[in-house]
Amino acid sequence: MNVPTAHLLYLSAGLFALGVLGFMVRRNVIVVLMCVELMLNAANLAFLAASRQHALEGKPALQGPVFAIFVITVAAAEAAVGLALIIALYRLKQSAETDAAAEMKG
Amino acid sequence: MPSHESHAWLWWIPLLPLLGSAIAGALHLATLRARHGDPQASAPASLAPWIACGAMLGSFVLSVTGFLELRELEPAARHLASTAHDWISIGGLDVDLGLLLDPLSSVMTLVITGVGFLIHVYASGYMKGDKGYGKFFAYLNLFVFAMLMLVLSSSLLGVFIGWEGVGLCSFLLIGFWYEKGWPAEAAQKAFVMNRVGDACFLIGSFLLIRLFDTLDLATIAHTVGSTVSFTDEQALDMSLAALFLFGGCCGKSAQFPLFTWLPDAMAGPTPVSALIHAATMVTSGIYLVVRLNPLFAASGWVLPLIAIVGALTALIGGSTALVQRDIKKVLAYSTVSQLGYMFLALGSGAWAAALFHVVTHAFFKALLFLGAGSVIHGMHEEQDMHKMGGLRKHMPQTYITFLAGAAALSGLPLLSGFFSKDEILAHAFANGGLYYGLWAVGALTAALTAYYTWRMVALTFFGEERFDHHHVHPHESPLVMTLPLMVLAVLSILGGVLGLPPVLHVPHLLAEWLAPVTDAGNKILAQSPGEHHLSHALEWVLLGLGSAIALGFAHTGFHAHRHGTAQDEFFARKRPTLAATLGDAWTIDSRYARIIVLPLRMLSFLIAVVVDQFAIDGLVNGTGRTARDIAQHSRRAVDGSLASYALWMGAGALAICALWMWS
Amino acid sequence: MELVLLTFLPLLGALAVLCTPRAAEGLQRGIALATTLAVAVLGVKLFLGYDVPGGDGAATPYSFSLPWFQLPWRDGTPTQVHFSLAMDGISLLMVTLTAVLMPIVILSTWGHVEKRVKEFMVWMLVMQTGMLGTFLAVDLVLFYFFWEVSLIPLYFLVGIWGGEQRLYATVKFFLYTLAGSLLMMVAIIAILFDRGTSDLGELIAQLGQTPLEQQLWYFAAFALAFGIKVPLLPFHTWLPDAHTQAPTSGSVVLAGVLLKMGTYGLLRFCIQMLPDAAVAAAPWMMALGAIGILYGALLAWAQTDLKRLIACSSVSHLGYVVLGLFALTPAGLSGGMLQMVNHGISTGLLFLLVGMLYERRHSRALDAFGGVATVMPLFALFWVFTVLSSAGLPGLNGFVGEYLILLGSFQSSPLWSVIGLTGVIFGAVYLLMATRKMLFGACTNPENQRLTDLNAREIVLMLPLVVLAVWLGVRPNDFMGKVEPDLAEVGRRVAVARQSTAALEPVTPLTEGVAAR
Amino acid sequence: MSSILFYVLALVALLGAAGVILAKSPMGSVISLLGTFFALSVIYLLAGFQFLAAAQILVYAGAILVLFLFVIMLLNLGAMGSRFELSFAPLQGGRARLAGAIAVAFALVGLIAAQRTTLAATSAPAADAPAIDGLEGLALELFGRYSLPFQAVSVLLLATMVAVIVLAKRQREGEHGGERGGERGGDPR
Repeated sequence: MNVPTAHLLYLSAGLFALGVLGFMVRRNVIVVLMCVELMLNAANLAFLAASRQHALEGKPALQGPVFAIFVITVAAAEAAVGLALIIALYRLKQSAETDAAAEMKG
Repeated sequence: MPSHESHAWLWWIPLLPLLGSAIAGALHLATLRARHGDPQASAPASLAPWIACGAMLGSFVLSVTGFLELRELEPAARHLASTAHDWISIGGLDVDLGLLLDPLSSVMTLVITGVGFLIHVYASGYMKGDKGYGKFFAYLNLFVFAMLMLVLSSSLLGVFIGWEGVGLCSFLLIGFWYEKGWPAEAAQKAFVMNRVGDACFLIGSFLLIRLFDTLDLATIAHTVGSTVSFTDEQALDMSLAALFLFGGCCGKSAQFPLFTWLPDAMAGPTPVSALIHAATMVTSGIYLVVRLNPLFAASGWVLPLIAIVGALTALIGGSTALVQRDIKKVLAYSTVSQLGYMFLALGSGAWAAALFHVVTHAFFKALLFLGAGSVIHGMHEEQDMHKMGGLRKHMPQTYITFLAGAAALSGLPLLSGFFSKDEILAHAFANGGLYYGLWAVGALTAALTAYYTWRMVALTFFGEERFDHHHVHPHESPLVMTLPLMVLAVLSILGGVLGLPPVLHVPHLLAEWLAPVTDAGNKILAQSPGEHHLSHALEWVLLGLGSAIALGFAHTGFHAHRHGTAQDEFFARKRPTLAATLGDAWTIDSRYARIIVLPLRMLSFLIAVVVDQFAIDGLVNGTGRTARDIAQHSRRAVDGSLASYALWMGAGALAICALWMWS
Repeated sequence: MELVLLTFLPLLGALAVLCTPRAAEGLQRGIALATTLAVAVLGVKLFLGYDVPGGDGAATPYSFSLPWFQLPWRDGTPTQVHFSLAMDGISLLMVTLTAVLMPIVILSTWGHVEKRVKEFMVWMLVMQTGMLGTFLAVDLVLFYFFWEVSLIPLYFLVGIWGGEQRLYATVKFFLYTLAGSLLMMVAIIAILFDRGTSDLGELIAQLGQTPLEQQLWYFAAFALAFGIKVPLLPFHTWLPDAHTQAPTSGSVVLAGVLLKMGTYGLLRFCIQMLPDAAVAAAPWMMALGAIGILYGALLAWAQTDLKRLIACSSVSHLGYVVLGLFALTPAGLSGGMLQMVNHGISTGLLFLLVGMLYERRHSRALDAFGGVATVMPLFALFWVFTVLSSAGLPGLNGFVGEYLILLGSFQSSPLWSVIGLTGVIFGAVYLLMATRKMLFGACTNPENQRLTDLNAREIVLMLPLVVLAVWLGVRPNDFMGKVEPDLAEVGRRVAVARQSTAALEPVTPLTEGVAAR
Repeated sequence: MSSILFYVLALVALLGAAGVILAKSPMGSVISLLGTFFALSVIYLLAGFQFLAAAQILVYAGAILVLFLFVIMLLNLGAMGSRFELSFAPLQGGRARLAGAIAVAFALVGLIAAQRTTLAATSAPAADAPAIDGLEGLALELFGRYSLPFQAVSVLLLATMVAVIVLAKRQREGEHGGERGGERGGDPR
C-alpha cells in the first residue's frame, strides 16, 4: 500500500485523541483503563509508521517493532495491575465508579 | 608661643575639685548604706562640705599662685602650658589634652574658684539637713571640675569635655530634688537645649578642622591673626564656623533662641542657681568668643549678628523681669538680660569690656542670688515676693548686702555694675551705624534693669509684712551664710576699680591684663571701616546720661513699690495682655512647645505607629500572610475526584507537548 | 593555632555541659562560666600579644589555614575551599569584645534563667563559637558557615526562654536574617565560580578586575544581607520584636555582638573587598545610615516599653556606624570601628540594667515605674552612667566614636553629617525621657517602694563594662592603636578606587539604583 | 487497491475507538475495542509488520481484552442481554467540554507533528517484499542491543504477577491486615 506515512500518523493522532477524551470523560474505571490501552496502541502505531518509513528509505528499521513489543508488554502489565486494583476497589466500595474513592483529598 | 617647660602642677587646679567630688560621692554612698541601718544617720555626709570647700580653696590658692606667676612674665610671653595627654590619635584626628593658663583663663579661674568657694561655704549652711547632702557637694565639685576644664583646656575638644560636663552637672543639680517631679522636667529641658547648642558647637569644630586641620586654640588664634588674606571660600567657612560656635554659646549662655531653659533652671537649689546660672556656666559662651576673638573678628557679618542677638536678649530678659513675682525668676531673667549685654559688648568688638562685665556680674549676681536664697531660707521656702515685705527688720545683714548687690546691678554710679555696663554702652555707641540703635536698646534695658531691681528690693524688704505670722517666722541666716554675702558685697562695690573708664586717665587694669589675648582680634577690627574711639567730651556725656538713667529709674521703681503690691495689681488690671506676654518671656517658650516640640512628638508617633508598625511591619507580615493564603487556595484544588486529576494530567501533558512543539 | 582553640573552646564547653546530668544546674552554669572565662582570658592574651604586622601586607601574626573541601570548577580544575581563620586589625576588637562579653552574659543568667538551664548553656556556647568563627573566618564559604552557626542558637534562645509572643518574634527574626544570608550565599557562589577562589586575601587582590556592573551586583547582595543584620533602615522591624521577647542575656548578646556582625561584614566584604562598588554606593548607604539615626531616635521617643526603646536606640546607634563606615574617610572608618565596640558596651549595660529591673518588677512598661531612684540609688547611678555613655558624653566611650564618625562623614558629605548630628540631640531626648519617667518623680506605686537595690553579683557583673567604658573614653588610643594600620590600608584602597571610578564614566543611575536596594 | 483497504480499516479503528467511549455498558466498550484491535492488526500487516500483527492479536486482543472481559464478568458490571447502545451522556457537562477541548488540542498537536516530520510520501513497496520485522533480524535486535531492557521487562512482568496476586486475593478469616474496612464496624473516619 503506498499510503504516505503521514496518514498513518494522523490515524495514530486520532486514536490517541479519542483515548484521551475517554480517559477524562468516562466515569467507569474499567472503560478508563481501556482508553489507556487505546492510547498505548496509538503510540504503537506511531512507532511502526516511523519504522516503516525508515525501512522504505532503506535504513535499519528494527527499533520500531522492538519498542512496539516493549509497549505491548508494559500495556499488559499495566492492565493486569489496573484490573487487580479495580477488584480490590470493588470489594471495598461495591462500585467501580471513579467518584466512589474520594477520601484521599487535601 | 607657650613657654617650653611644662607646669604639671596646673593639672591640680581641675583635679582637686574632681577629687573632692569623688570623696563626697563616696561619703554619700556611705551614708546610704548607714541609712539602711537607722534612717536618721547622716554622720558620714556631714564631712562632705569640708572636703568640698577644702578642694575649692586649694584650687583657688593654686589659681592665685598661677596669676602671680603670670604677672612676673612680661606680657608677650604670659603662657603657662601643662603636660599634654595624647587623648585621640585615630583616623587622622590628633587631639592632645593640655592645660593653658594665660591672662584670660587665669581671670576666669580666679572668678570660678573664688566665687565658687564662697558659694560652697554658703551652701554648707543652706543645704544642711537635706537628705542628699553629700551628693549635692559631689555634684557641685564635679561641676567646678568641668568648668575649670572648659576654661583651662588648650584644645577645642578639651573645652567640649568641660562644655558637656557642665551641661551634665547642671542637669543633675537642677533635677536635684527630683522627688518633686517638675525639677526633673526642667533638668531635661536644660540638658536638651544645651545639647542643641552643643550640636552647633560640633559643626563649628568640624569647620575649624577643615580650615586649620587642628583644634588647638592657640594655633588657631595665631594663624587667623597672622594670615593676611583669606580666599573667599575660606572666609565663608570661617564665618560659618564662627556662626556655629556662636550657636553653641547661645545654648550654653542662654541667648535669644535657646534661653528659655534658664528661668526653668531655678527649680534647682539656690546655691546652684548662684554658681551655675549666674557666675560660671553661663559665662562659658563669652569665654569661648573671647578665646577665639581673632576668628570672630575676621568673620565679617557674624559680629553684628552677635550684637543684635545680645541686645534683643537683653531687652527680652529686662522686660520680662519687670512683672515676675518669684524672686528667683526676677534674678534669672536679669541674668539673661545681663548676658545679653555681654554679647552686645562682644558684638561691638569690646572683648575686655565683655569680660569686665562677666567679672562684675559674677560678684553682684551671685550676691543677689545668695541673698535671695537666704530670704527663701528664712521664709521657709517661700519665693513669691507678694507674700514677703518688710524683711529688713528681720534680716539686717542680708538686707544690707542685698542693697549693695542691687545697687551694683542697677548701675548706680561708682559701683562695679555702673562702670562695666557703661563701658559696654560706650563701645557700642563708638561703633556707629547699626550700633546706635543697639546702644539705644541697651540704654532702655539699663533703665528697665534699675526699675525691676529696686522693685524687687522694695517688695521684699519694705512695705508691710504680707505673710501670716504664726506660720512663718523670718530669721537671719547663720554666719556661715551671711559671711560670703559680705565678702561678695565688698567685691561688688569695689569691683569697678578693675576697669575705670579712660576718661579718668587711669589705666584700665583688665584691658591691659588681657592685651596679649585680645590684641589679634583688635588688630583685625581696627582694619575694618568706621572710627572706633570717642572724644572725651562724648564720654563724659555718656557717663552722665548713664548715671542719670540709673538713678532716675531706680528711684521710681523703689517708690512705686515701697508700700506693697498695689502697683503690680494696677499694672496687671490696666494692661492684662501686656502683663501676660511679658510674664511669659514674650510667650517664646510656649511657642517653642507648640511649634517645635508638638510637631516632633507627632512625627515620632507617626513614625512609630504608621510608618513602622503599619507600613514596614505590615509589609513583612503581609508577605507571610500571602504565602499562607496561596497555600490555602491550592489545597482546595486537591479534592479527591479522579476525574479532575485526569483533567489536570491531560492539561499538563498538553502543555508539555505544546512547549516541546514550539521551543 | 590559638585561633582554632579560641573558636572551638566554647564548643568543647558545650559538649561538657551536655554530658552533665539534667538536674545539676549549678554544675552546668559553672562549666559554662569557666569556659567563657577561659575564652575571655585567651582573647585578651591574643589582643595584648597582637603586634601590628610590620611592613605593608606582612602576614598577620595570627592565621591558620587548612584545605577543607573542593568544588568542581570550569574545565575540570576544582576550586579549593580552605578552613582558614585569621585575626587582623579589623576583626581584633570584635573578637576581644565577644570573648570578654560572654562571661558577663553567662553571669547575668543566674538571675533570670531557671528552667532548662542545660540547653540554654549549650546554645549560648555554640553561639559563641559561631560568633568567634564569623569574625575570624577569612574564607567566604567558612564565613557563611559560621554566620549560620551563630544564627540558629539565637532562634532557640529567644524562642524558648523569651517573653510572651516569643514565637512570632523569633520566627520573624530568623526568616528575615536567613532570607538575607541566602542572597549572600548566591553572591558567594557567584564569586567562587567567577574567580575560582574563596580566599579573602586573593579576592581582595583580584576583584578589582571584575567589571563595575558585576561588582555592584555582588555589593548589593552582600549589603542587603548585612543590612538586614545591622539593621539598616527599611529592614529593622525585626529588632524591636526580637529584643522585647528575648531573655536579658539573649538581648545583651544580640545587641552586643550579633548586630556588629552586620557592620563588620559591611566593612570587611563590602568596603575592603569591593572598594569600587563601595565608592559608587557610598552616598546611598550614608543616606540610609543618617536617616536611620533620626528614624531610630524618633522611633525610640514614641515607645512605652523600655526594652523596645533601647532596641530602637540600637537602630539609631548602628545608623552612626554605617554613616561612619561609608564616609570612606580615615576618620569615618576608625570612628565606625570604635563605635561598634562602644555600642556593644553601652547597650549591653542598658539591657543588663533593664533585665535586673525586670527580674524585680516583671514589667517593662515605662509608666509602671516612677521614682525608682529614691528606692534604688545604686541602680540609678549605674543607669545614669550608662545613659550618658550611650548619649555620647565626652570622657566616656560614646563620644570619641561619635565625634570621629561625624567628623569623617562631614569630610565626605556635610549634609548627612548634619542630619546625623541632629541624632545627637534626639539621642539625649529619648534617653532622658526614659530616665525621667523611670527614675525621677515621686515613688508613689507601692510595688516600686518594695524594690530592692542591686546586689553584689549584679554590680560585679557590670563593673568590667563600666571600667571599659571609662577606659575607652579616656584612652581610646590603647585600643585603636592596633587597628589603625589595617583601617588606613582600607582607606588607601578606597582612595585609589575613588580616583579610578572618578576616571570611569559616572555609573549609570540604573546600576546605582540597583546597588541601593 | 490495498490503499483503499487501509482507509477503510482506519475508519473502522476510529469508530471502534469512539465506540469504546460512547458505549453504554462496559461490555459494549470491550467489543468496540476488539474491533479497533483487529483493524490495527490488519493495518500492521499492510504496512509490512507481520510479527507485530500477530502479536497484536495474540497479546492485545487475546490476553488483555480477555482479562477485561473476565473482570467485567467477575464483577457482573455489564448488562448481559442488552443491545449494544451508545449514549452521549458522558459528553455533556462543563467538564466534558473541557476534556473535549484538550482531546482536540492533542489531535491538533499530533497532526502538526505529523506534517512537520520530513516523511515524504513514497512509492509502494513490492508486493512480496520481506516483512520489516523479519524474525531473525528482530531476534538479533531484541537479544542483542536491547537485551538489558528485555530483562527489565521480564522483571516487570514478574513484579506485576506478584502485585496482582496480593491485591486481588480474597482475605480468608483469621488473617489480619488487608480487608480491615469491611469486617470491623463502621470506620470512625
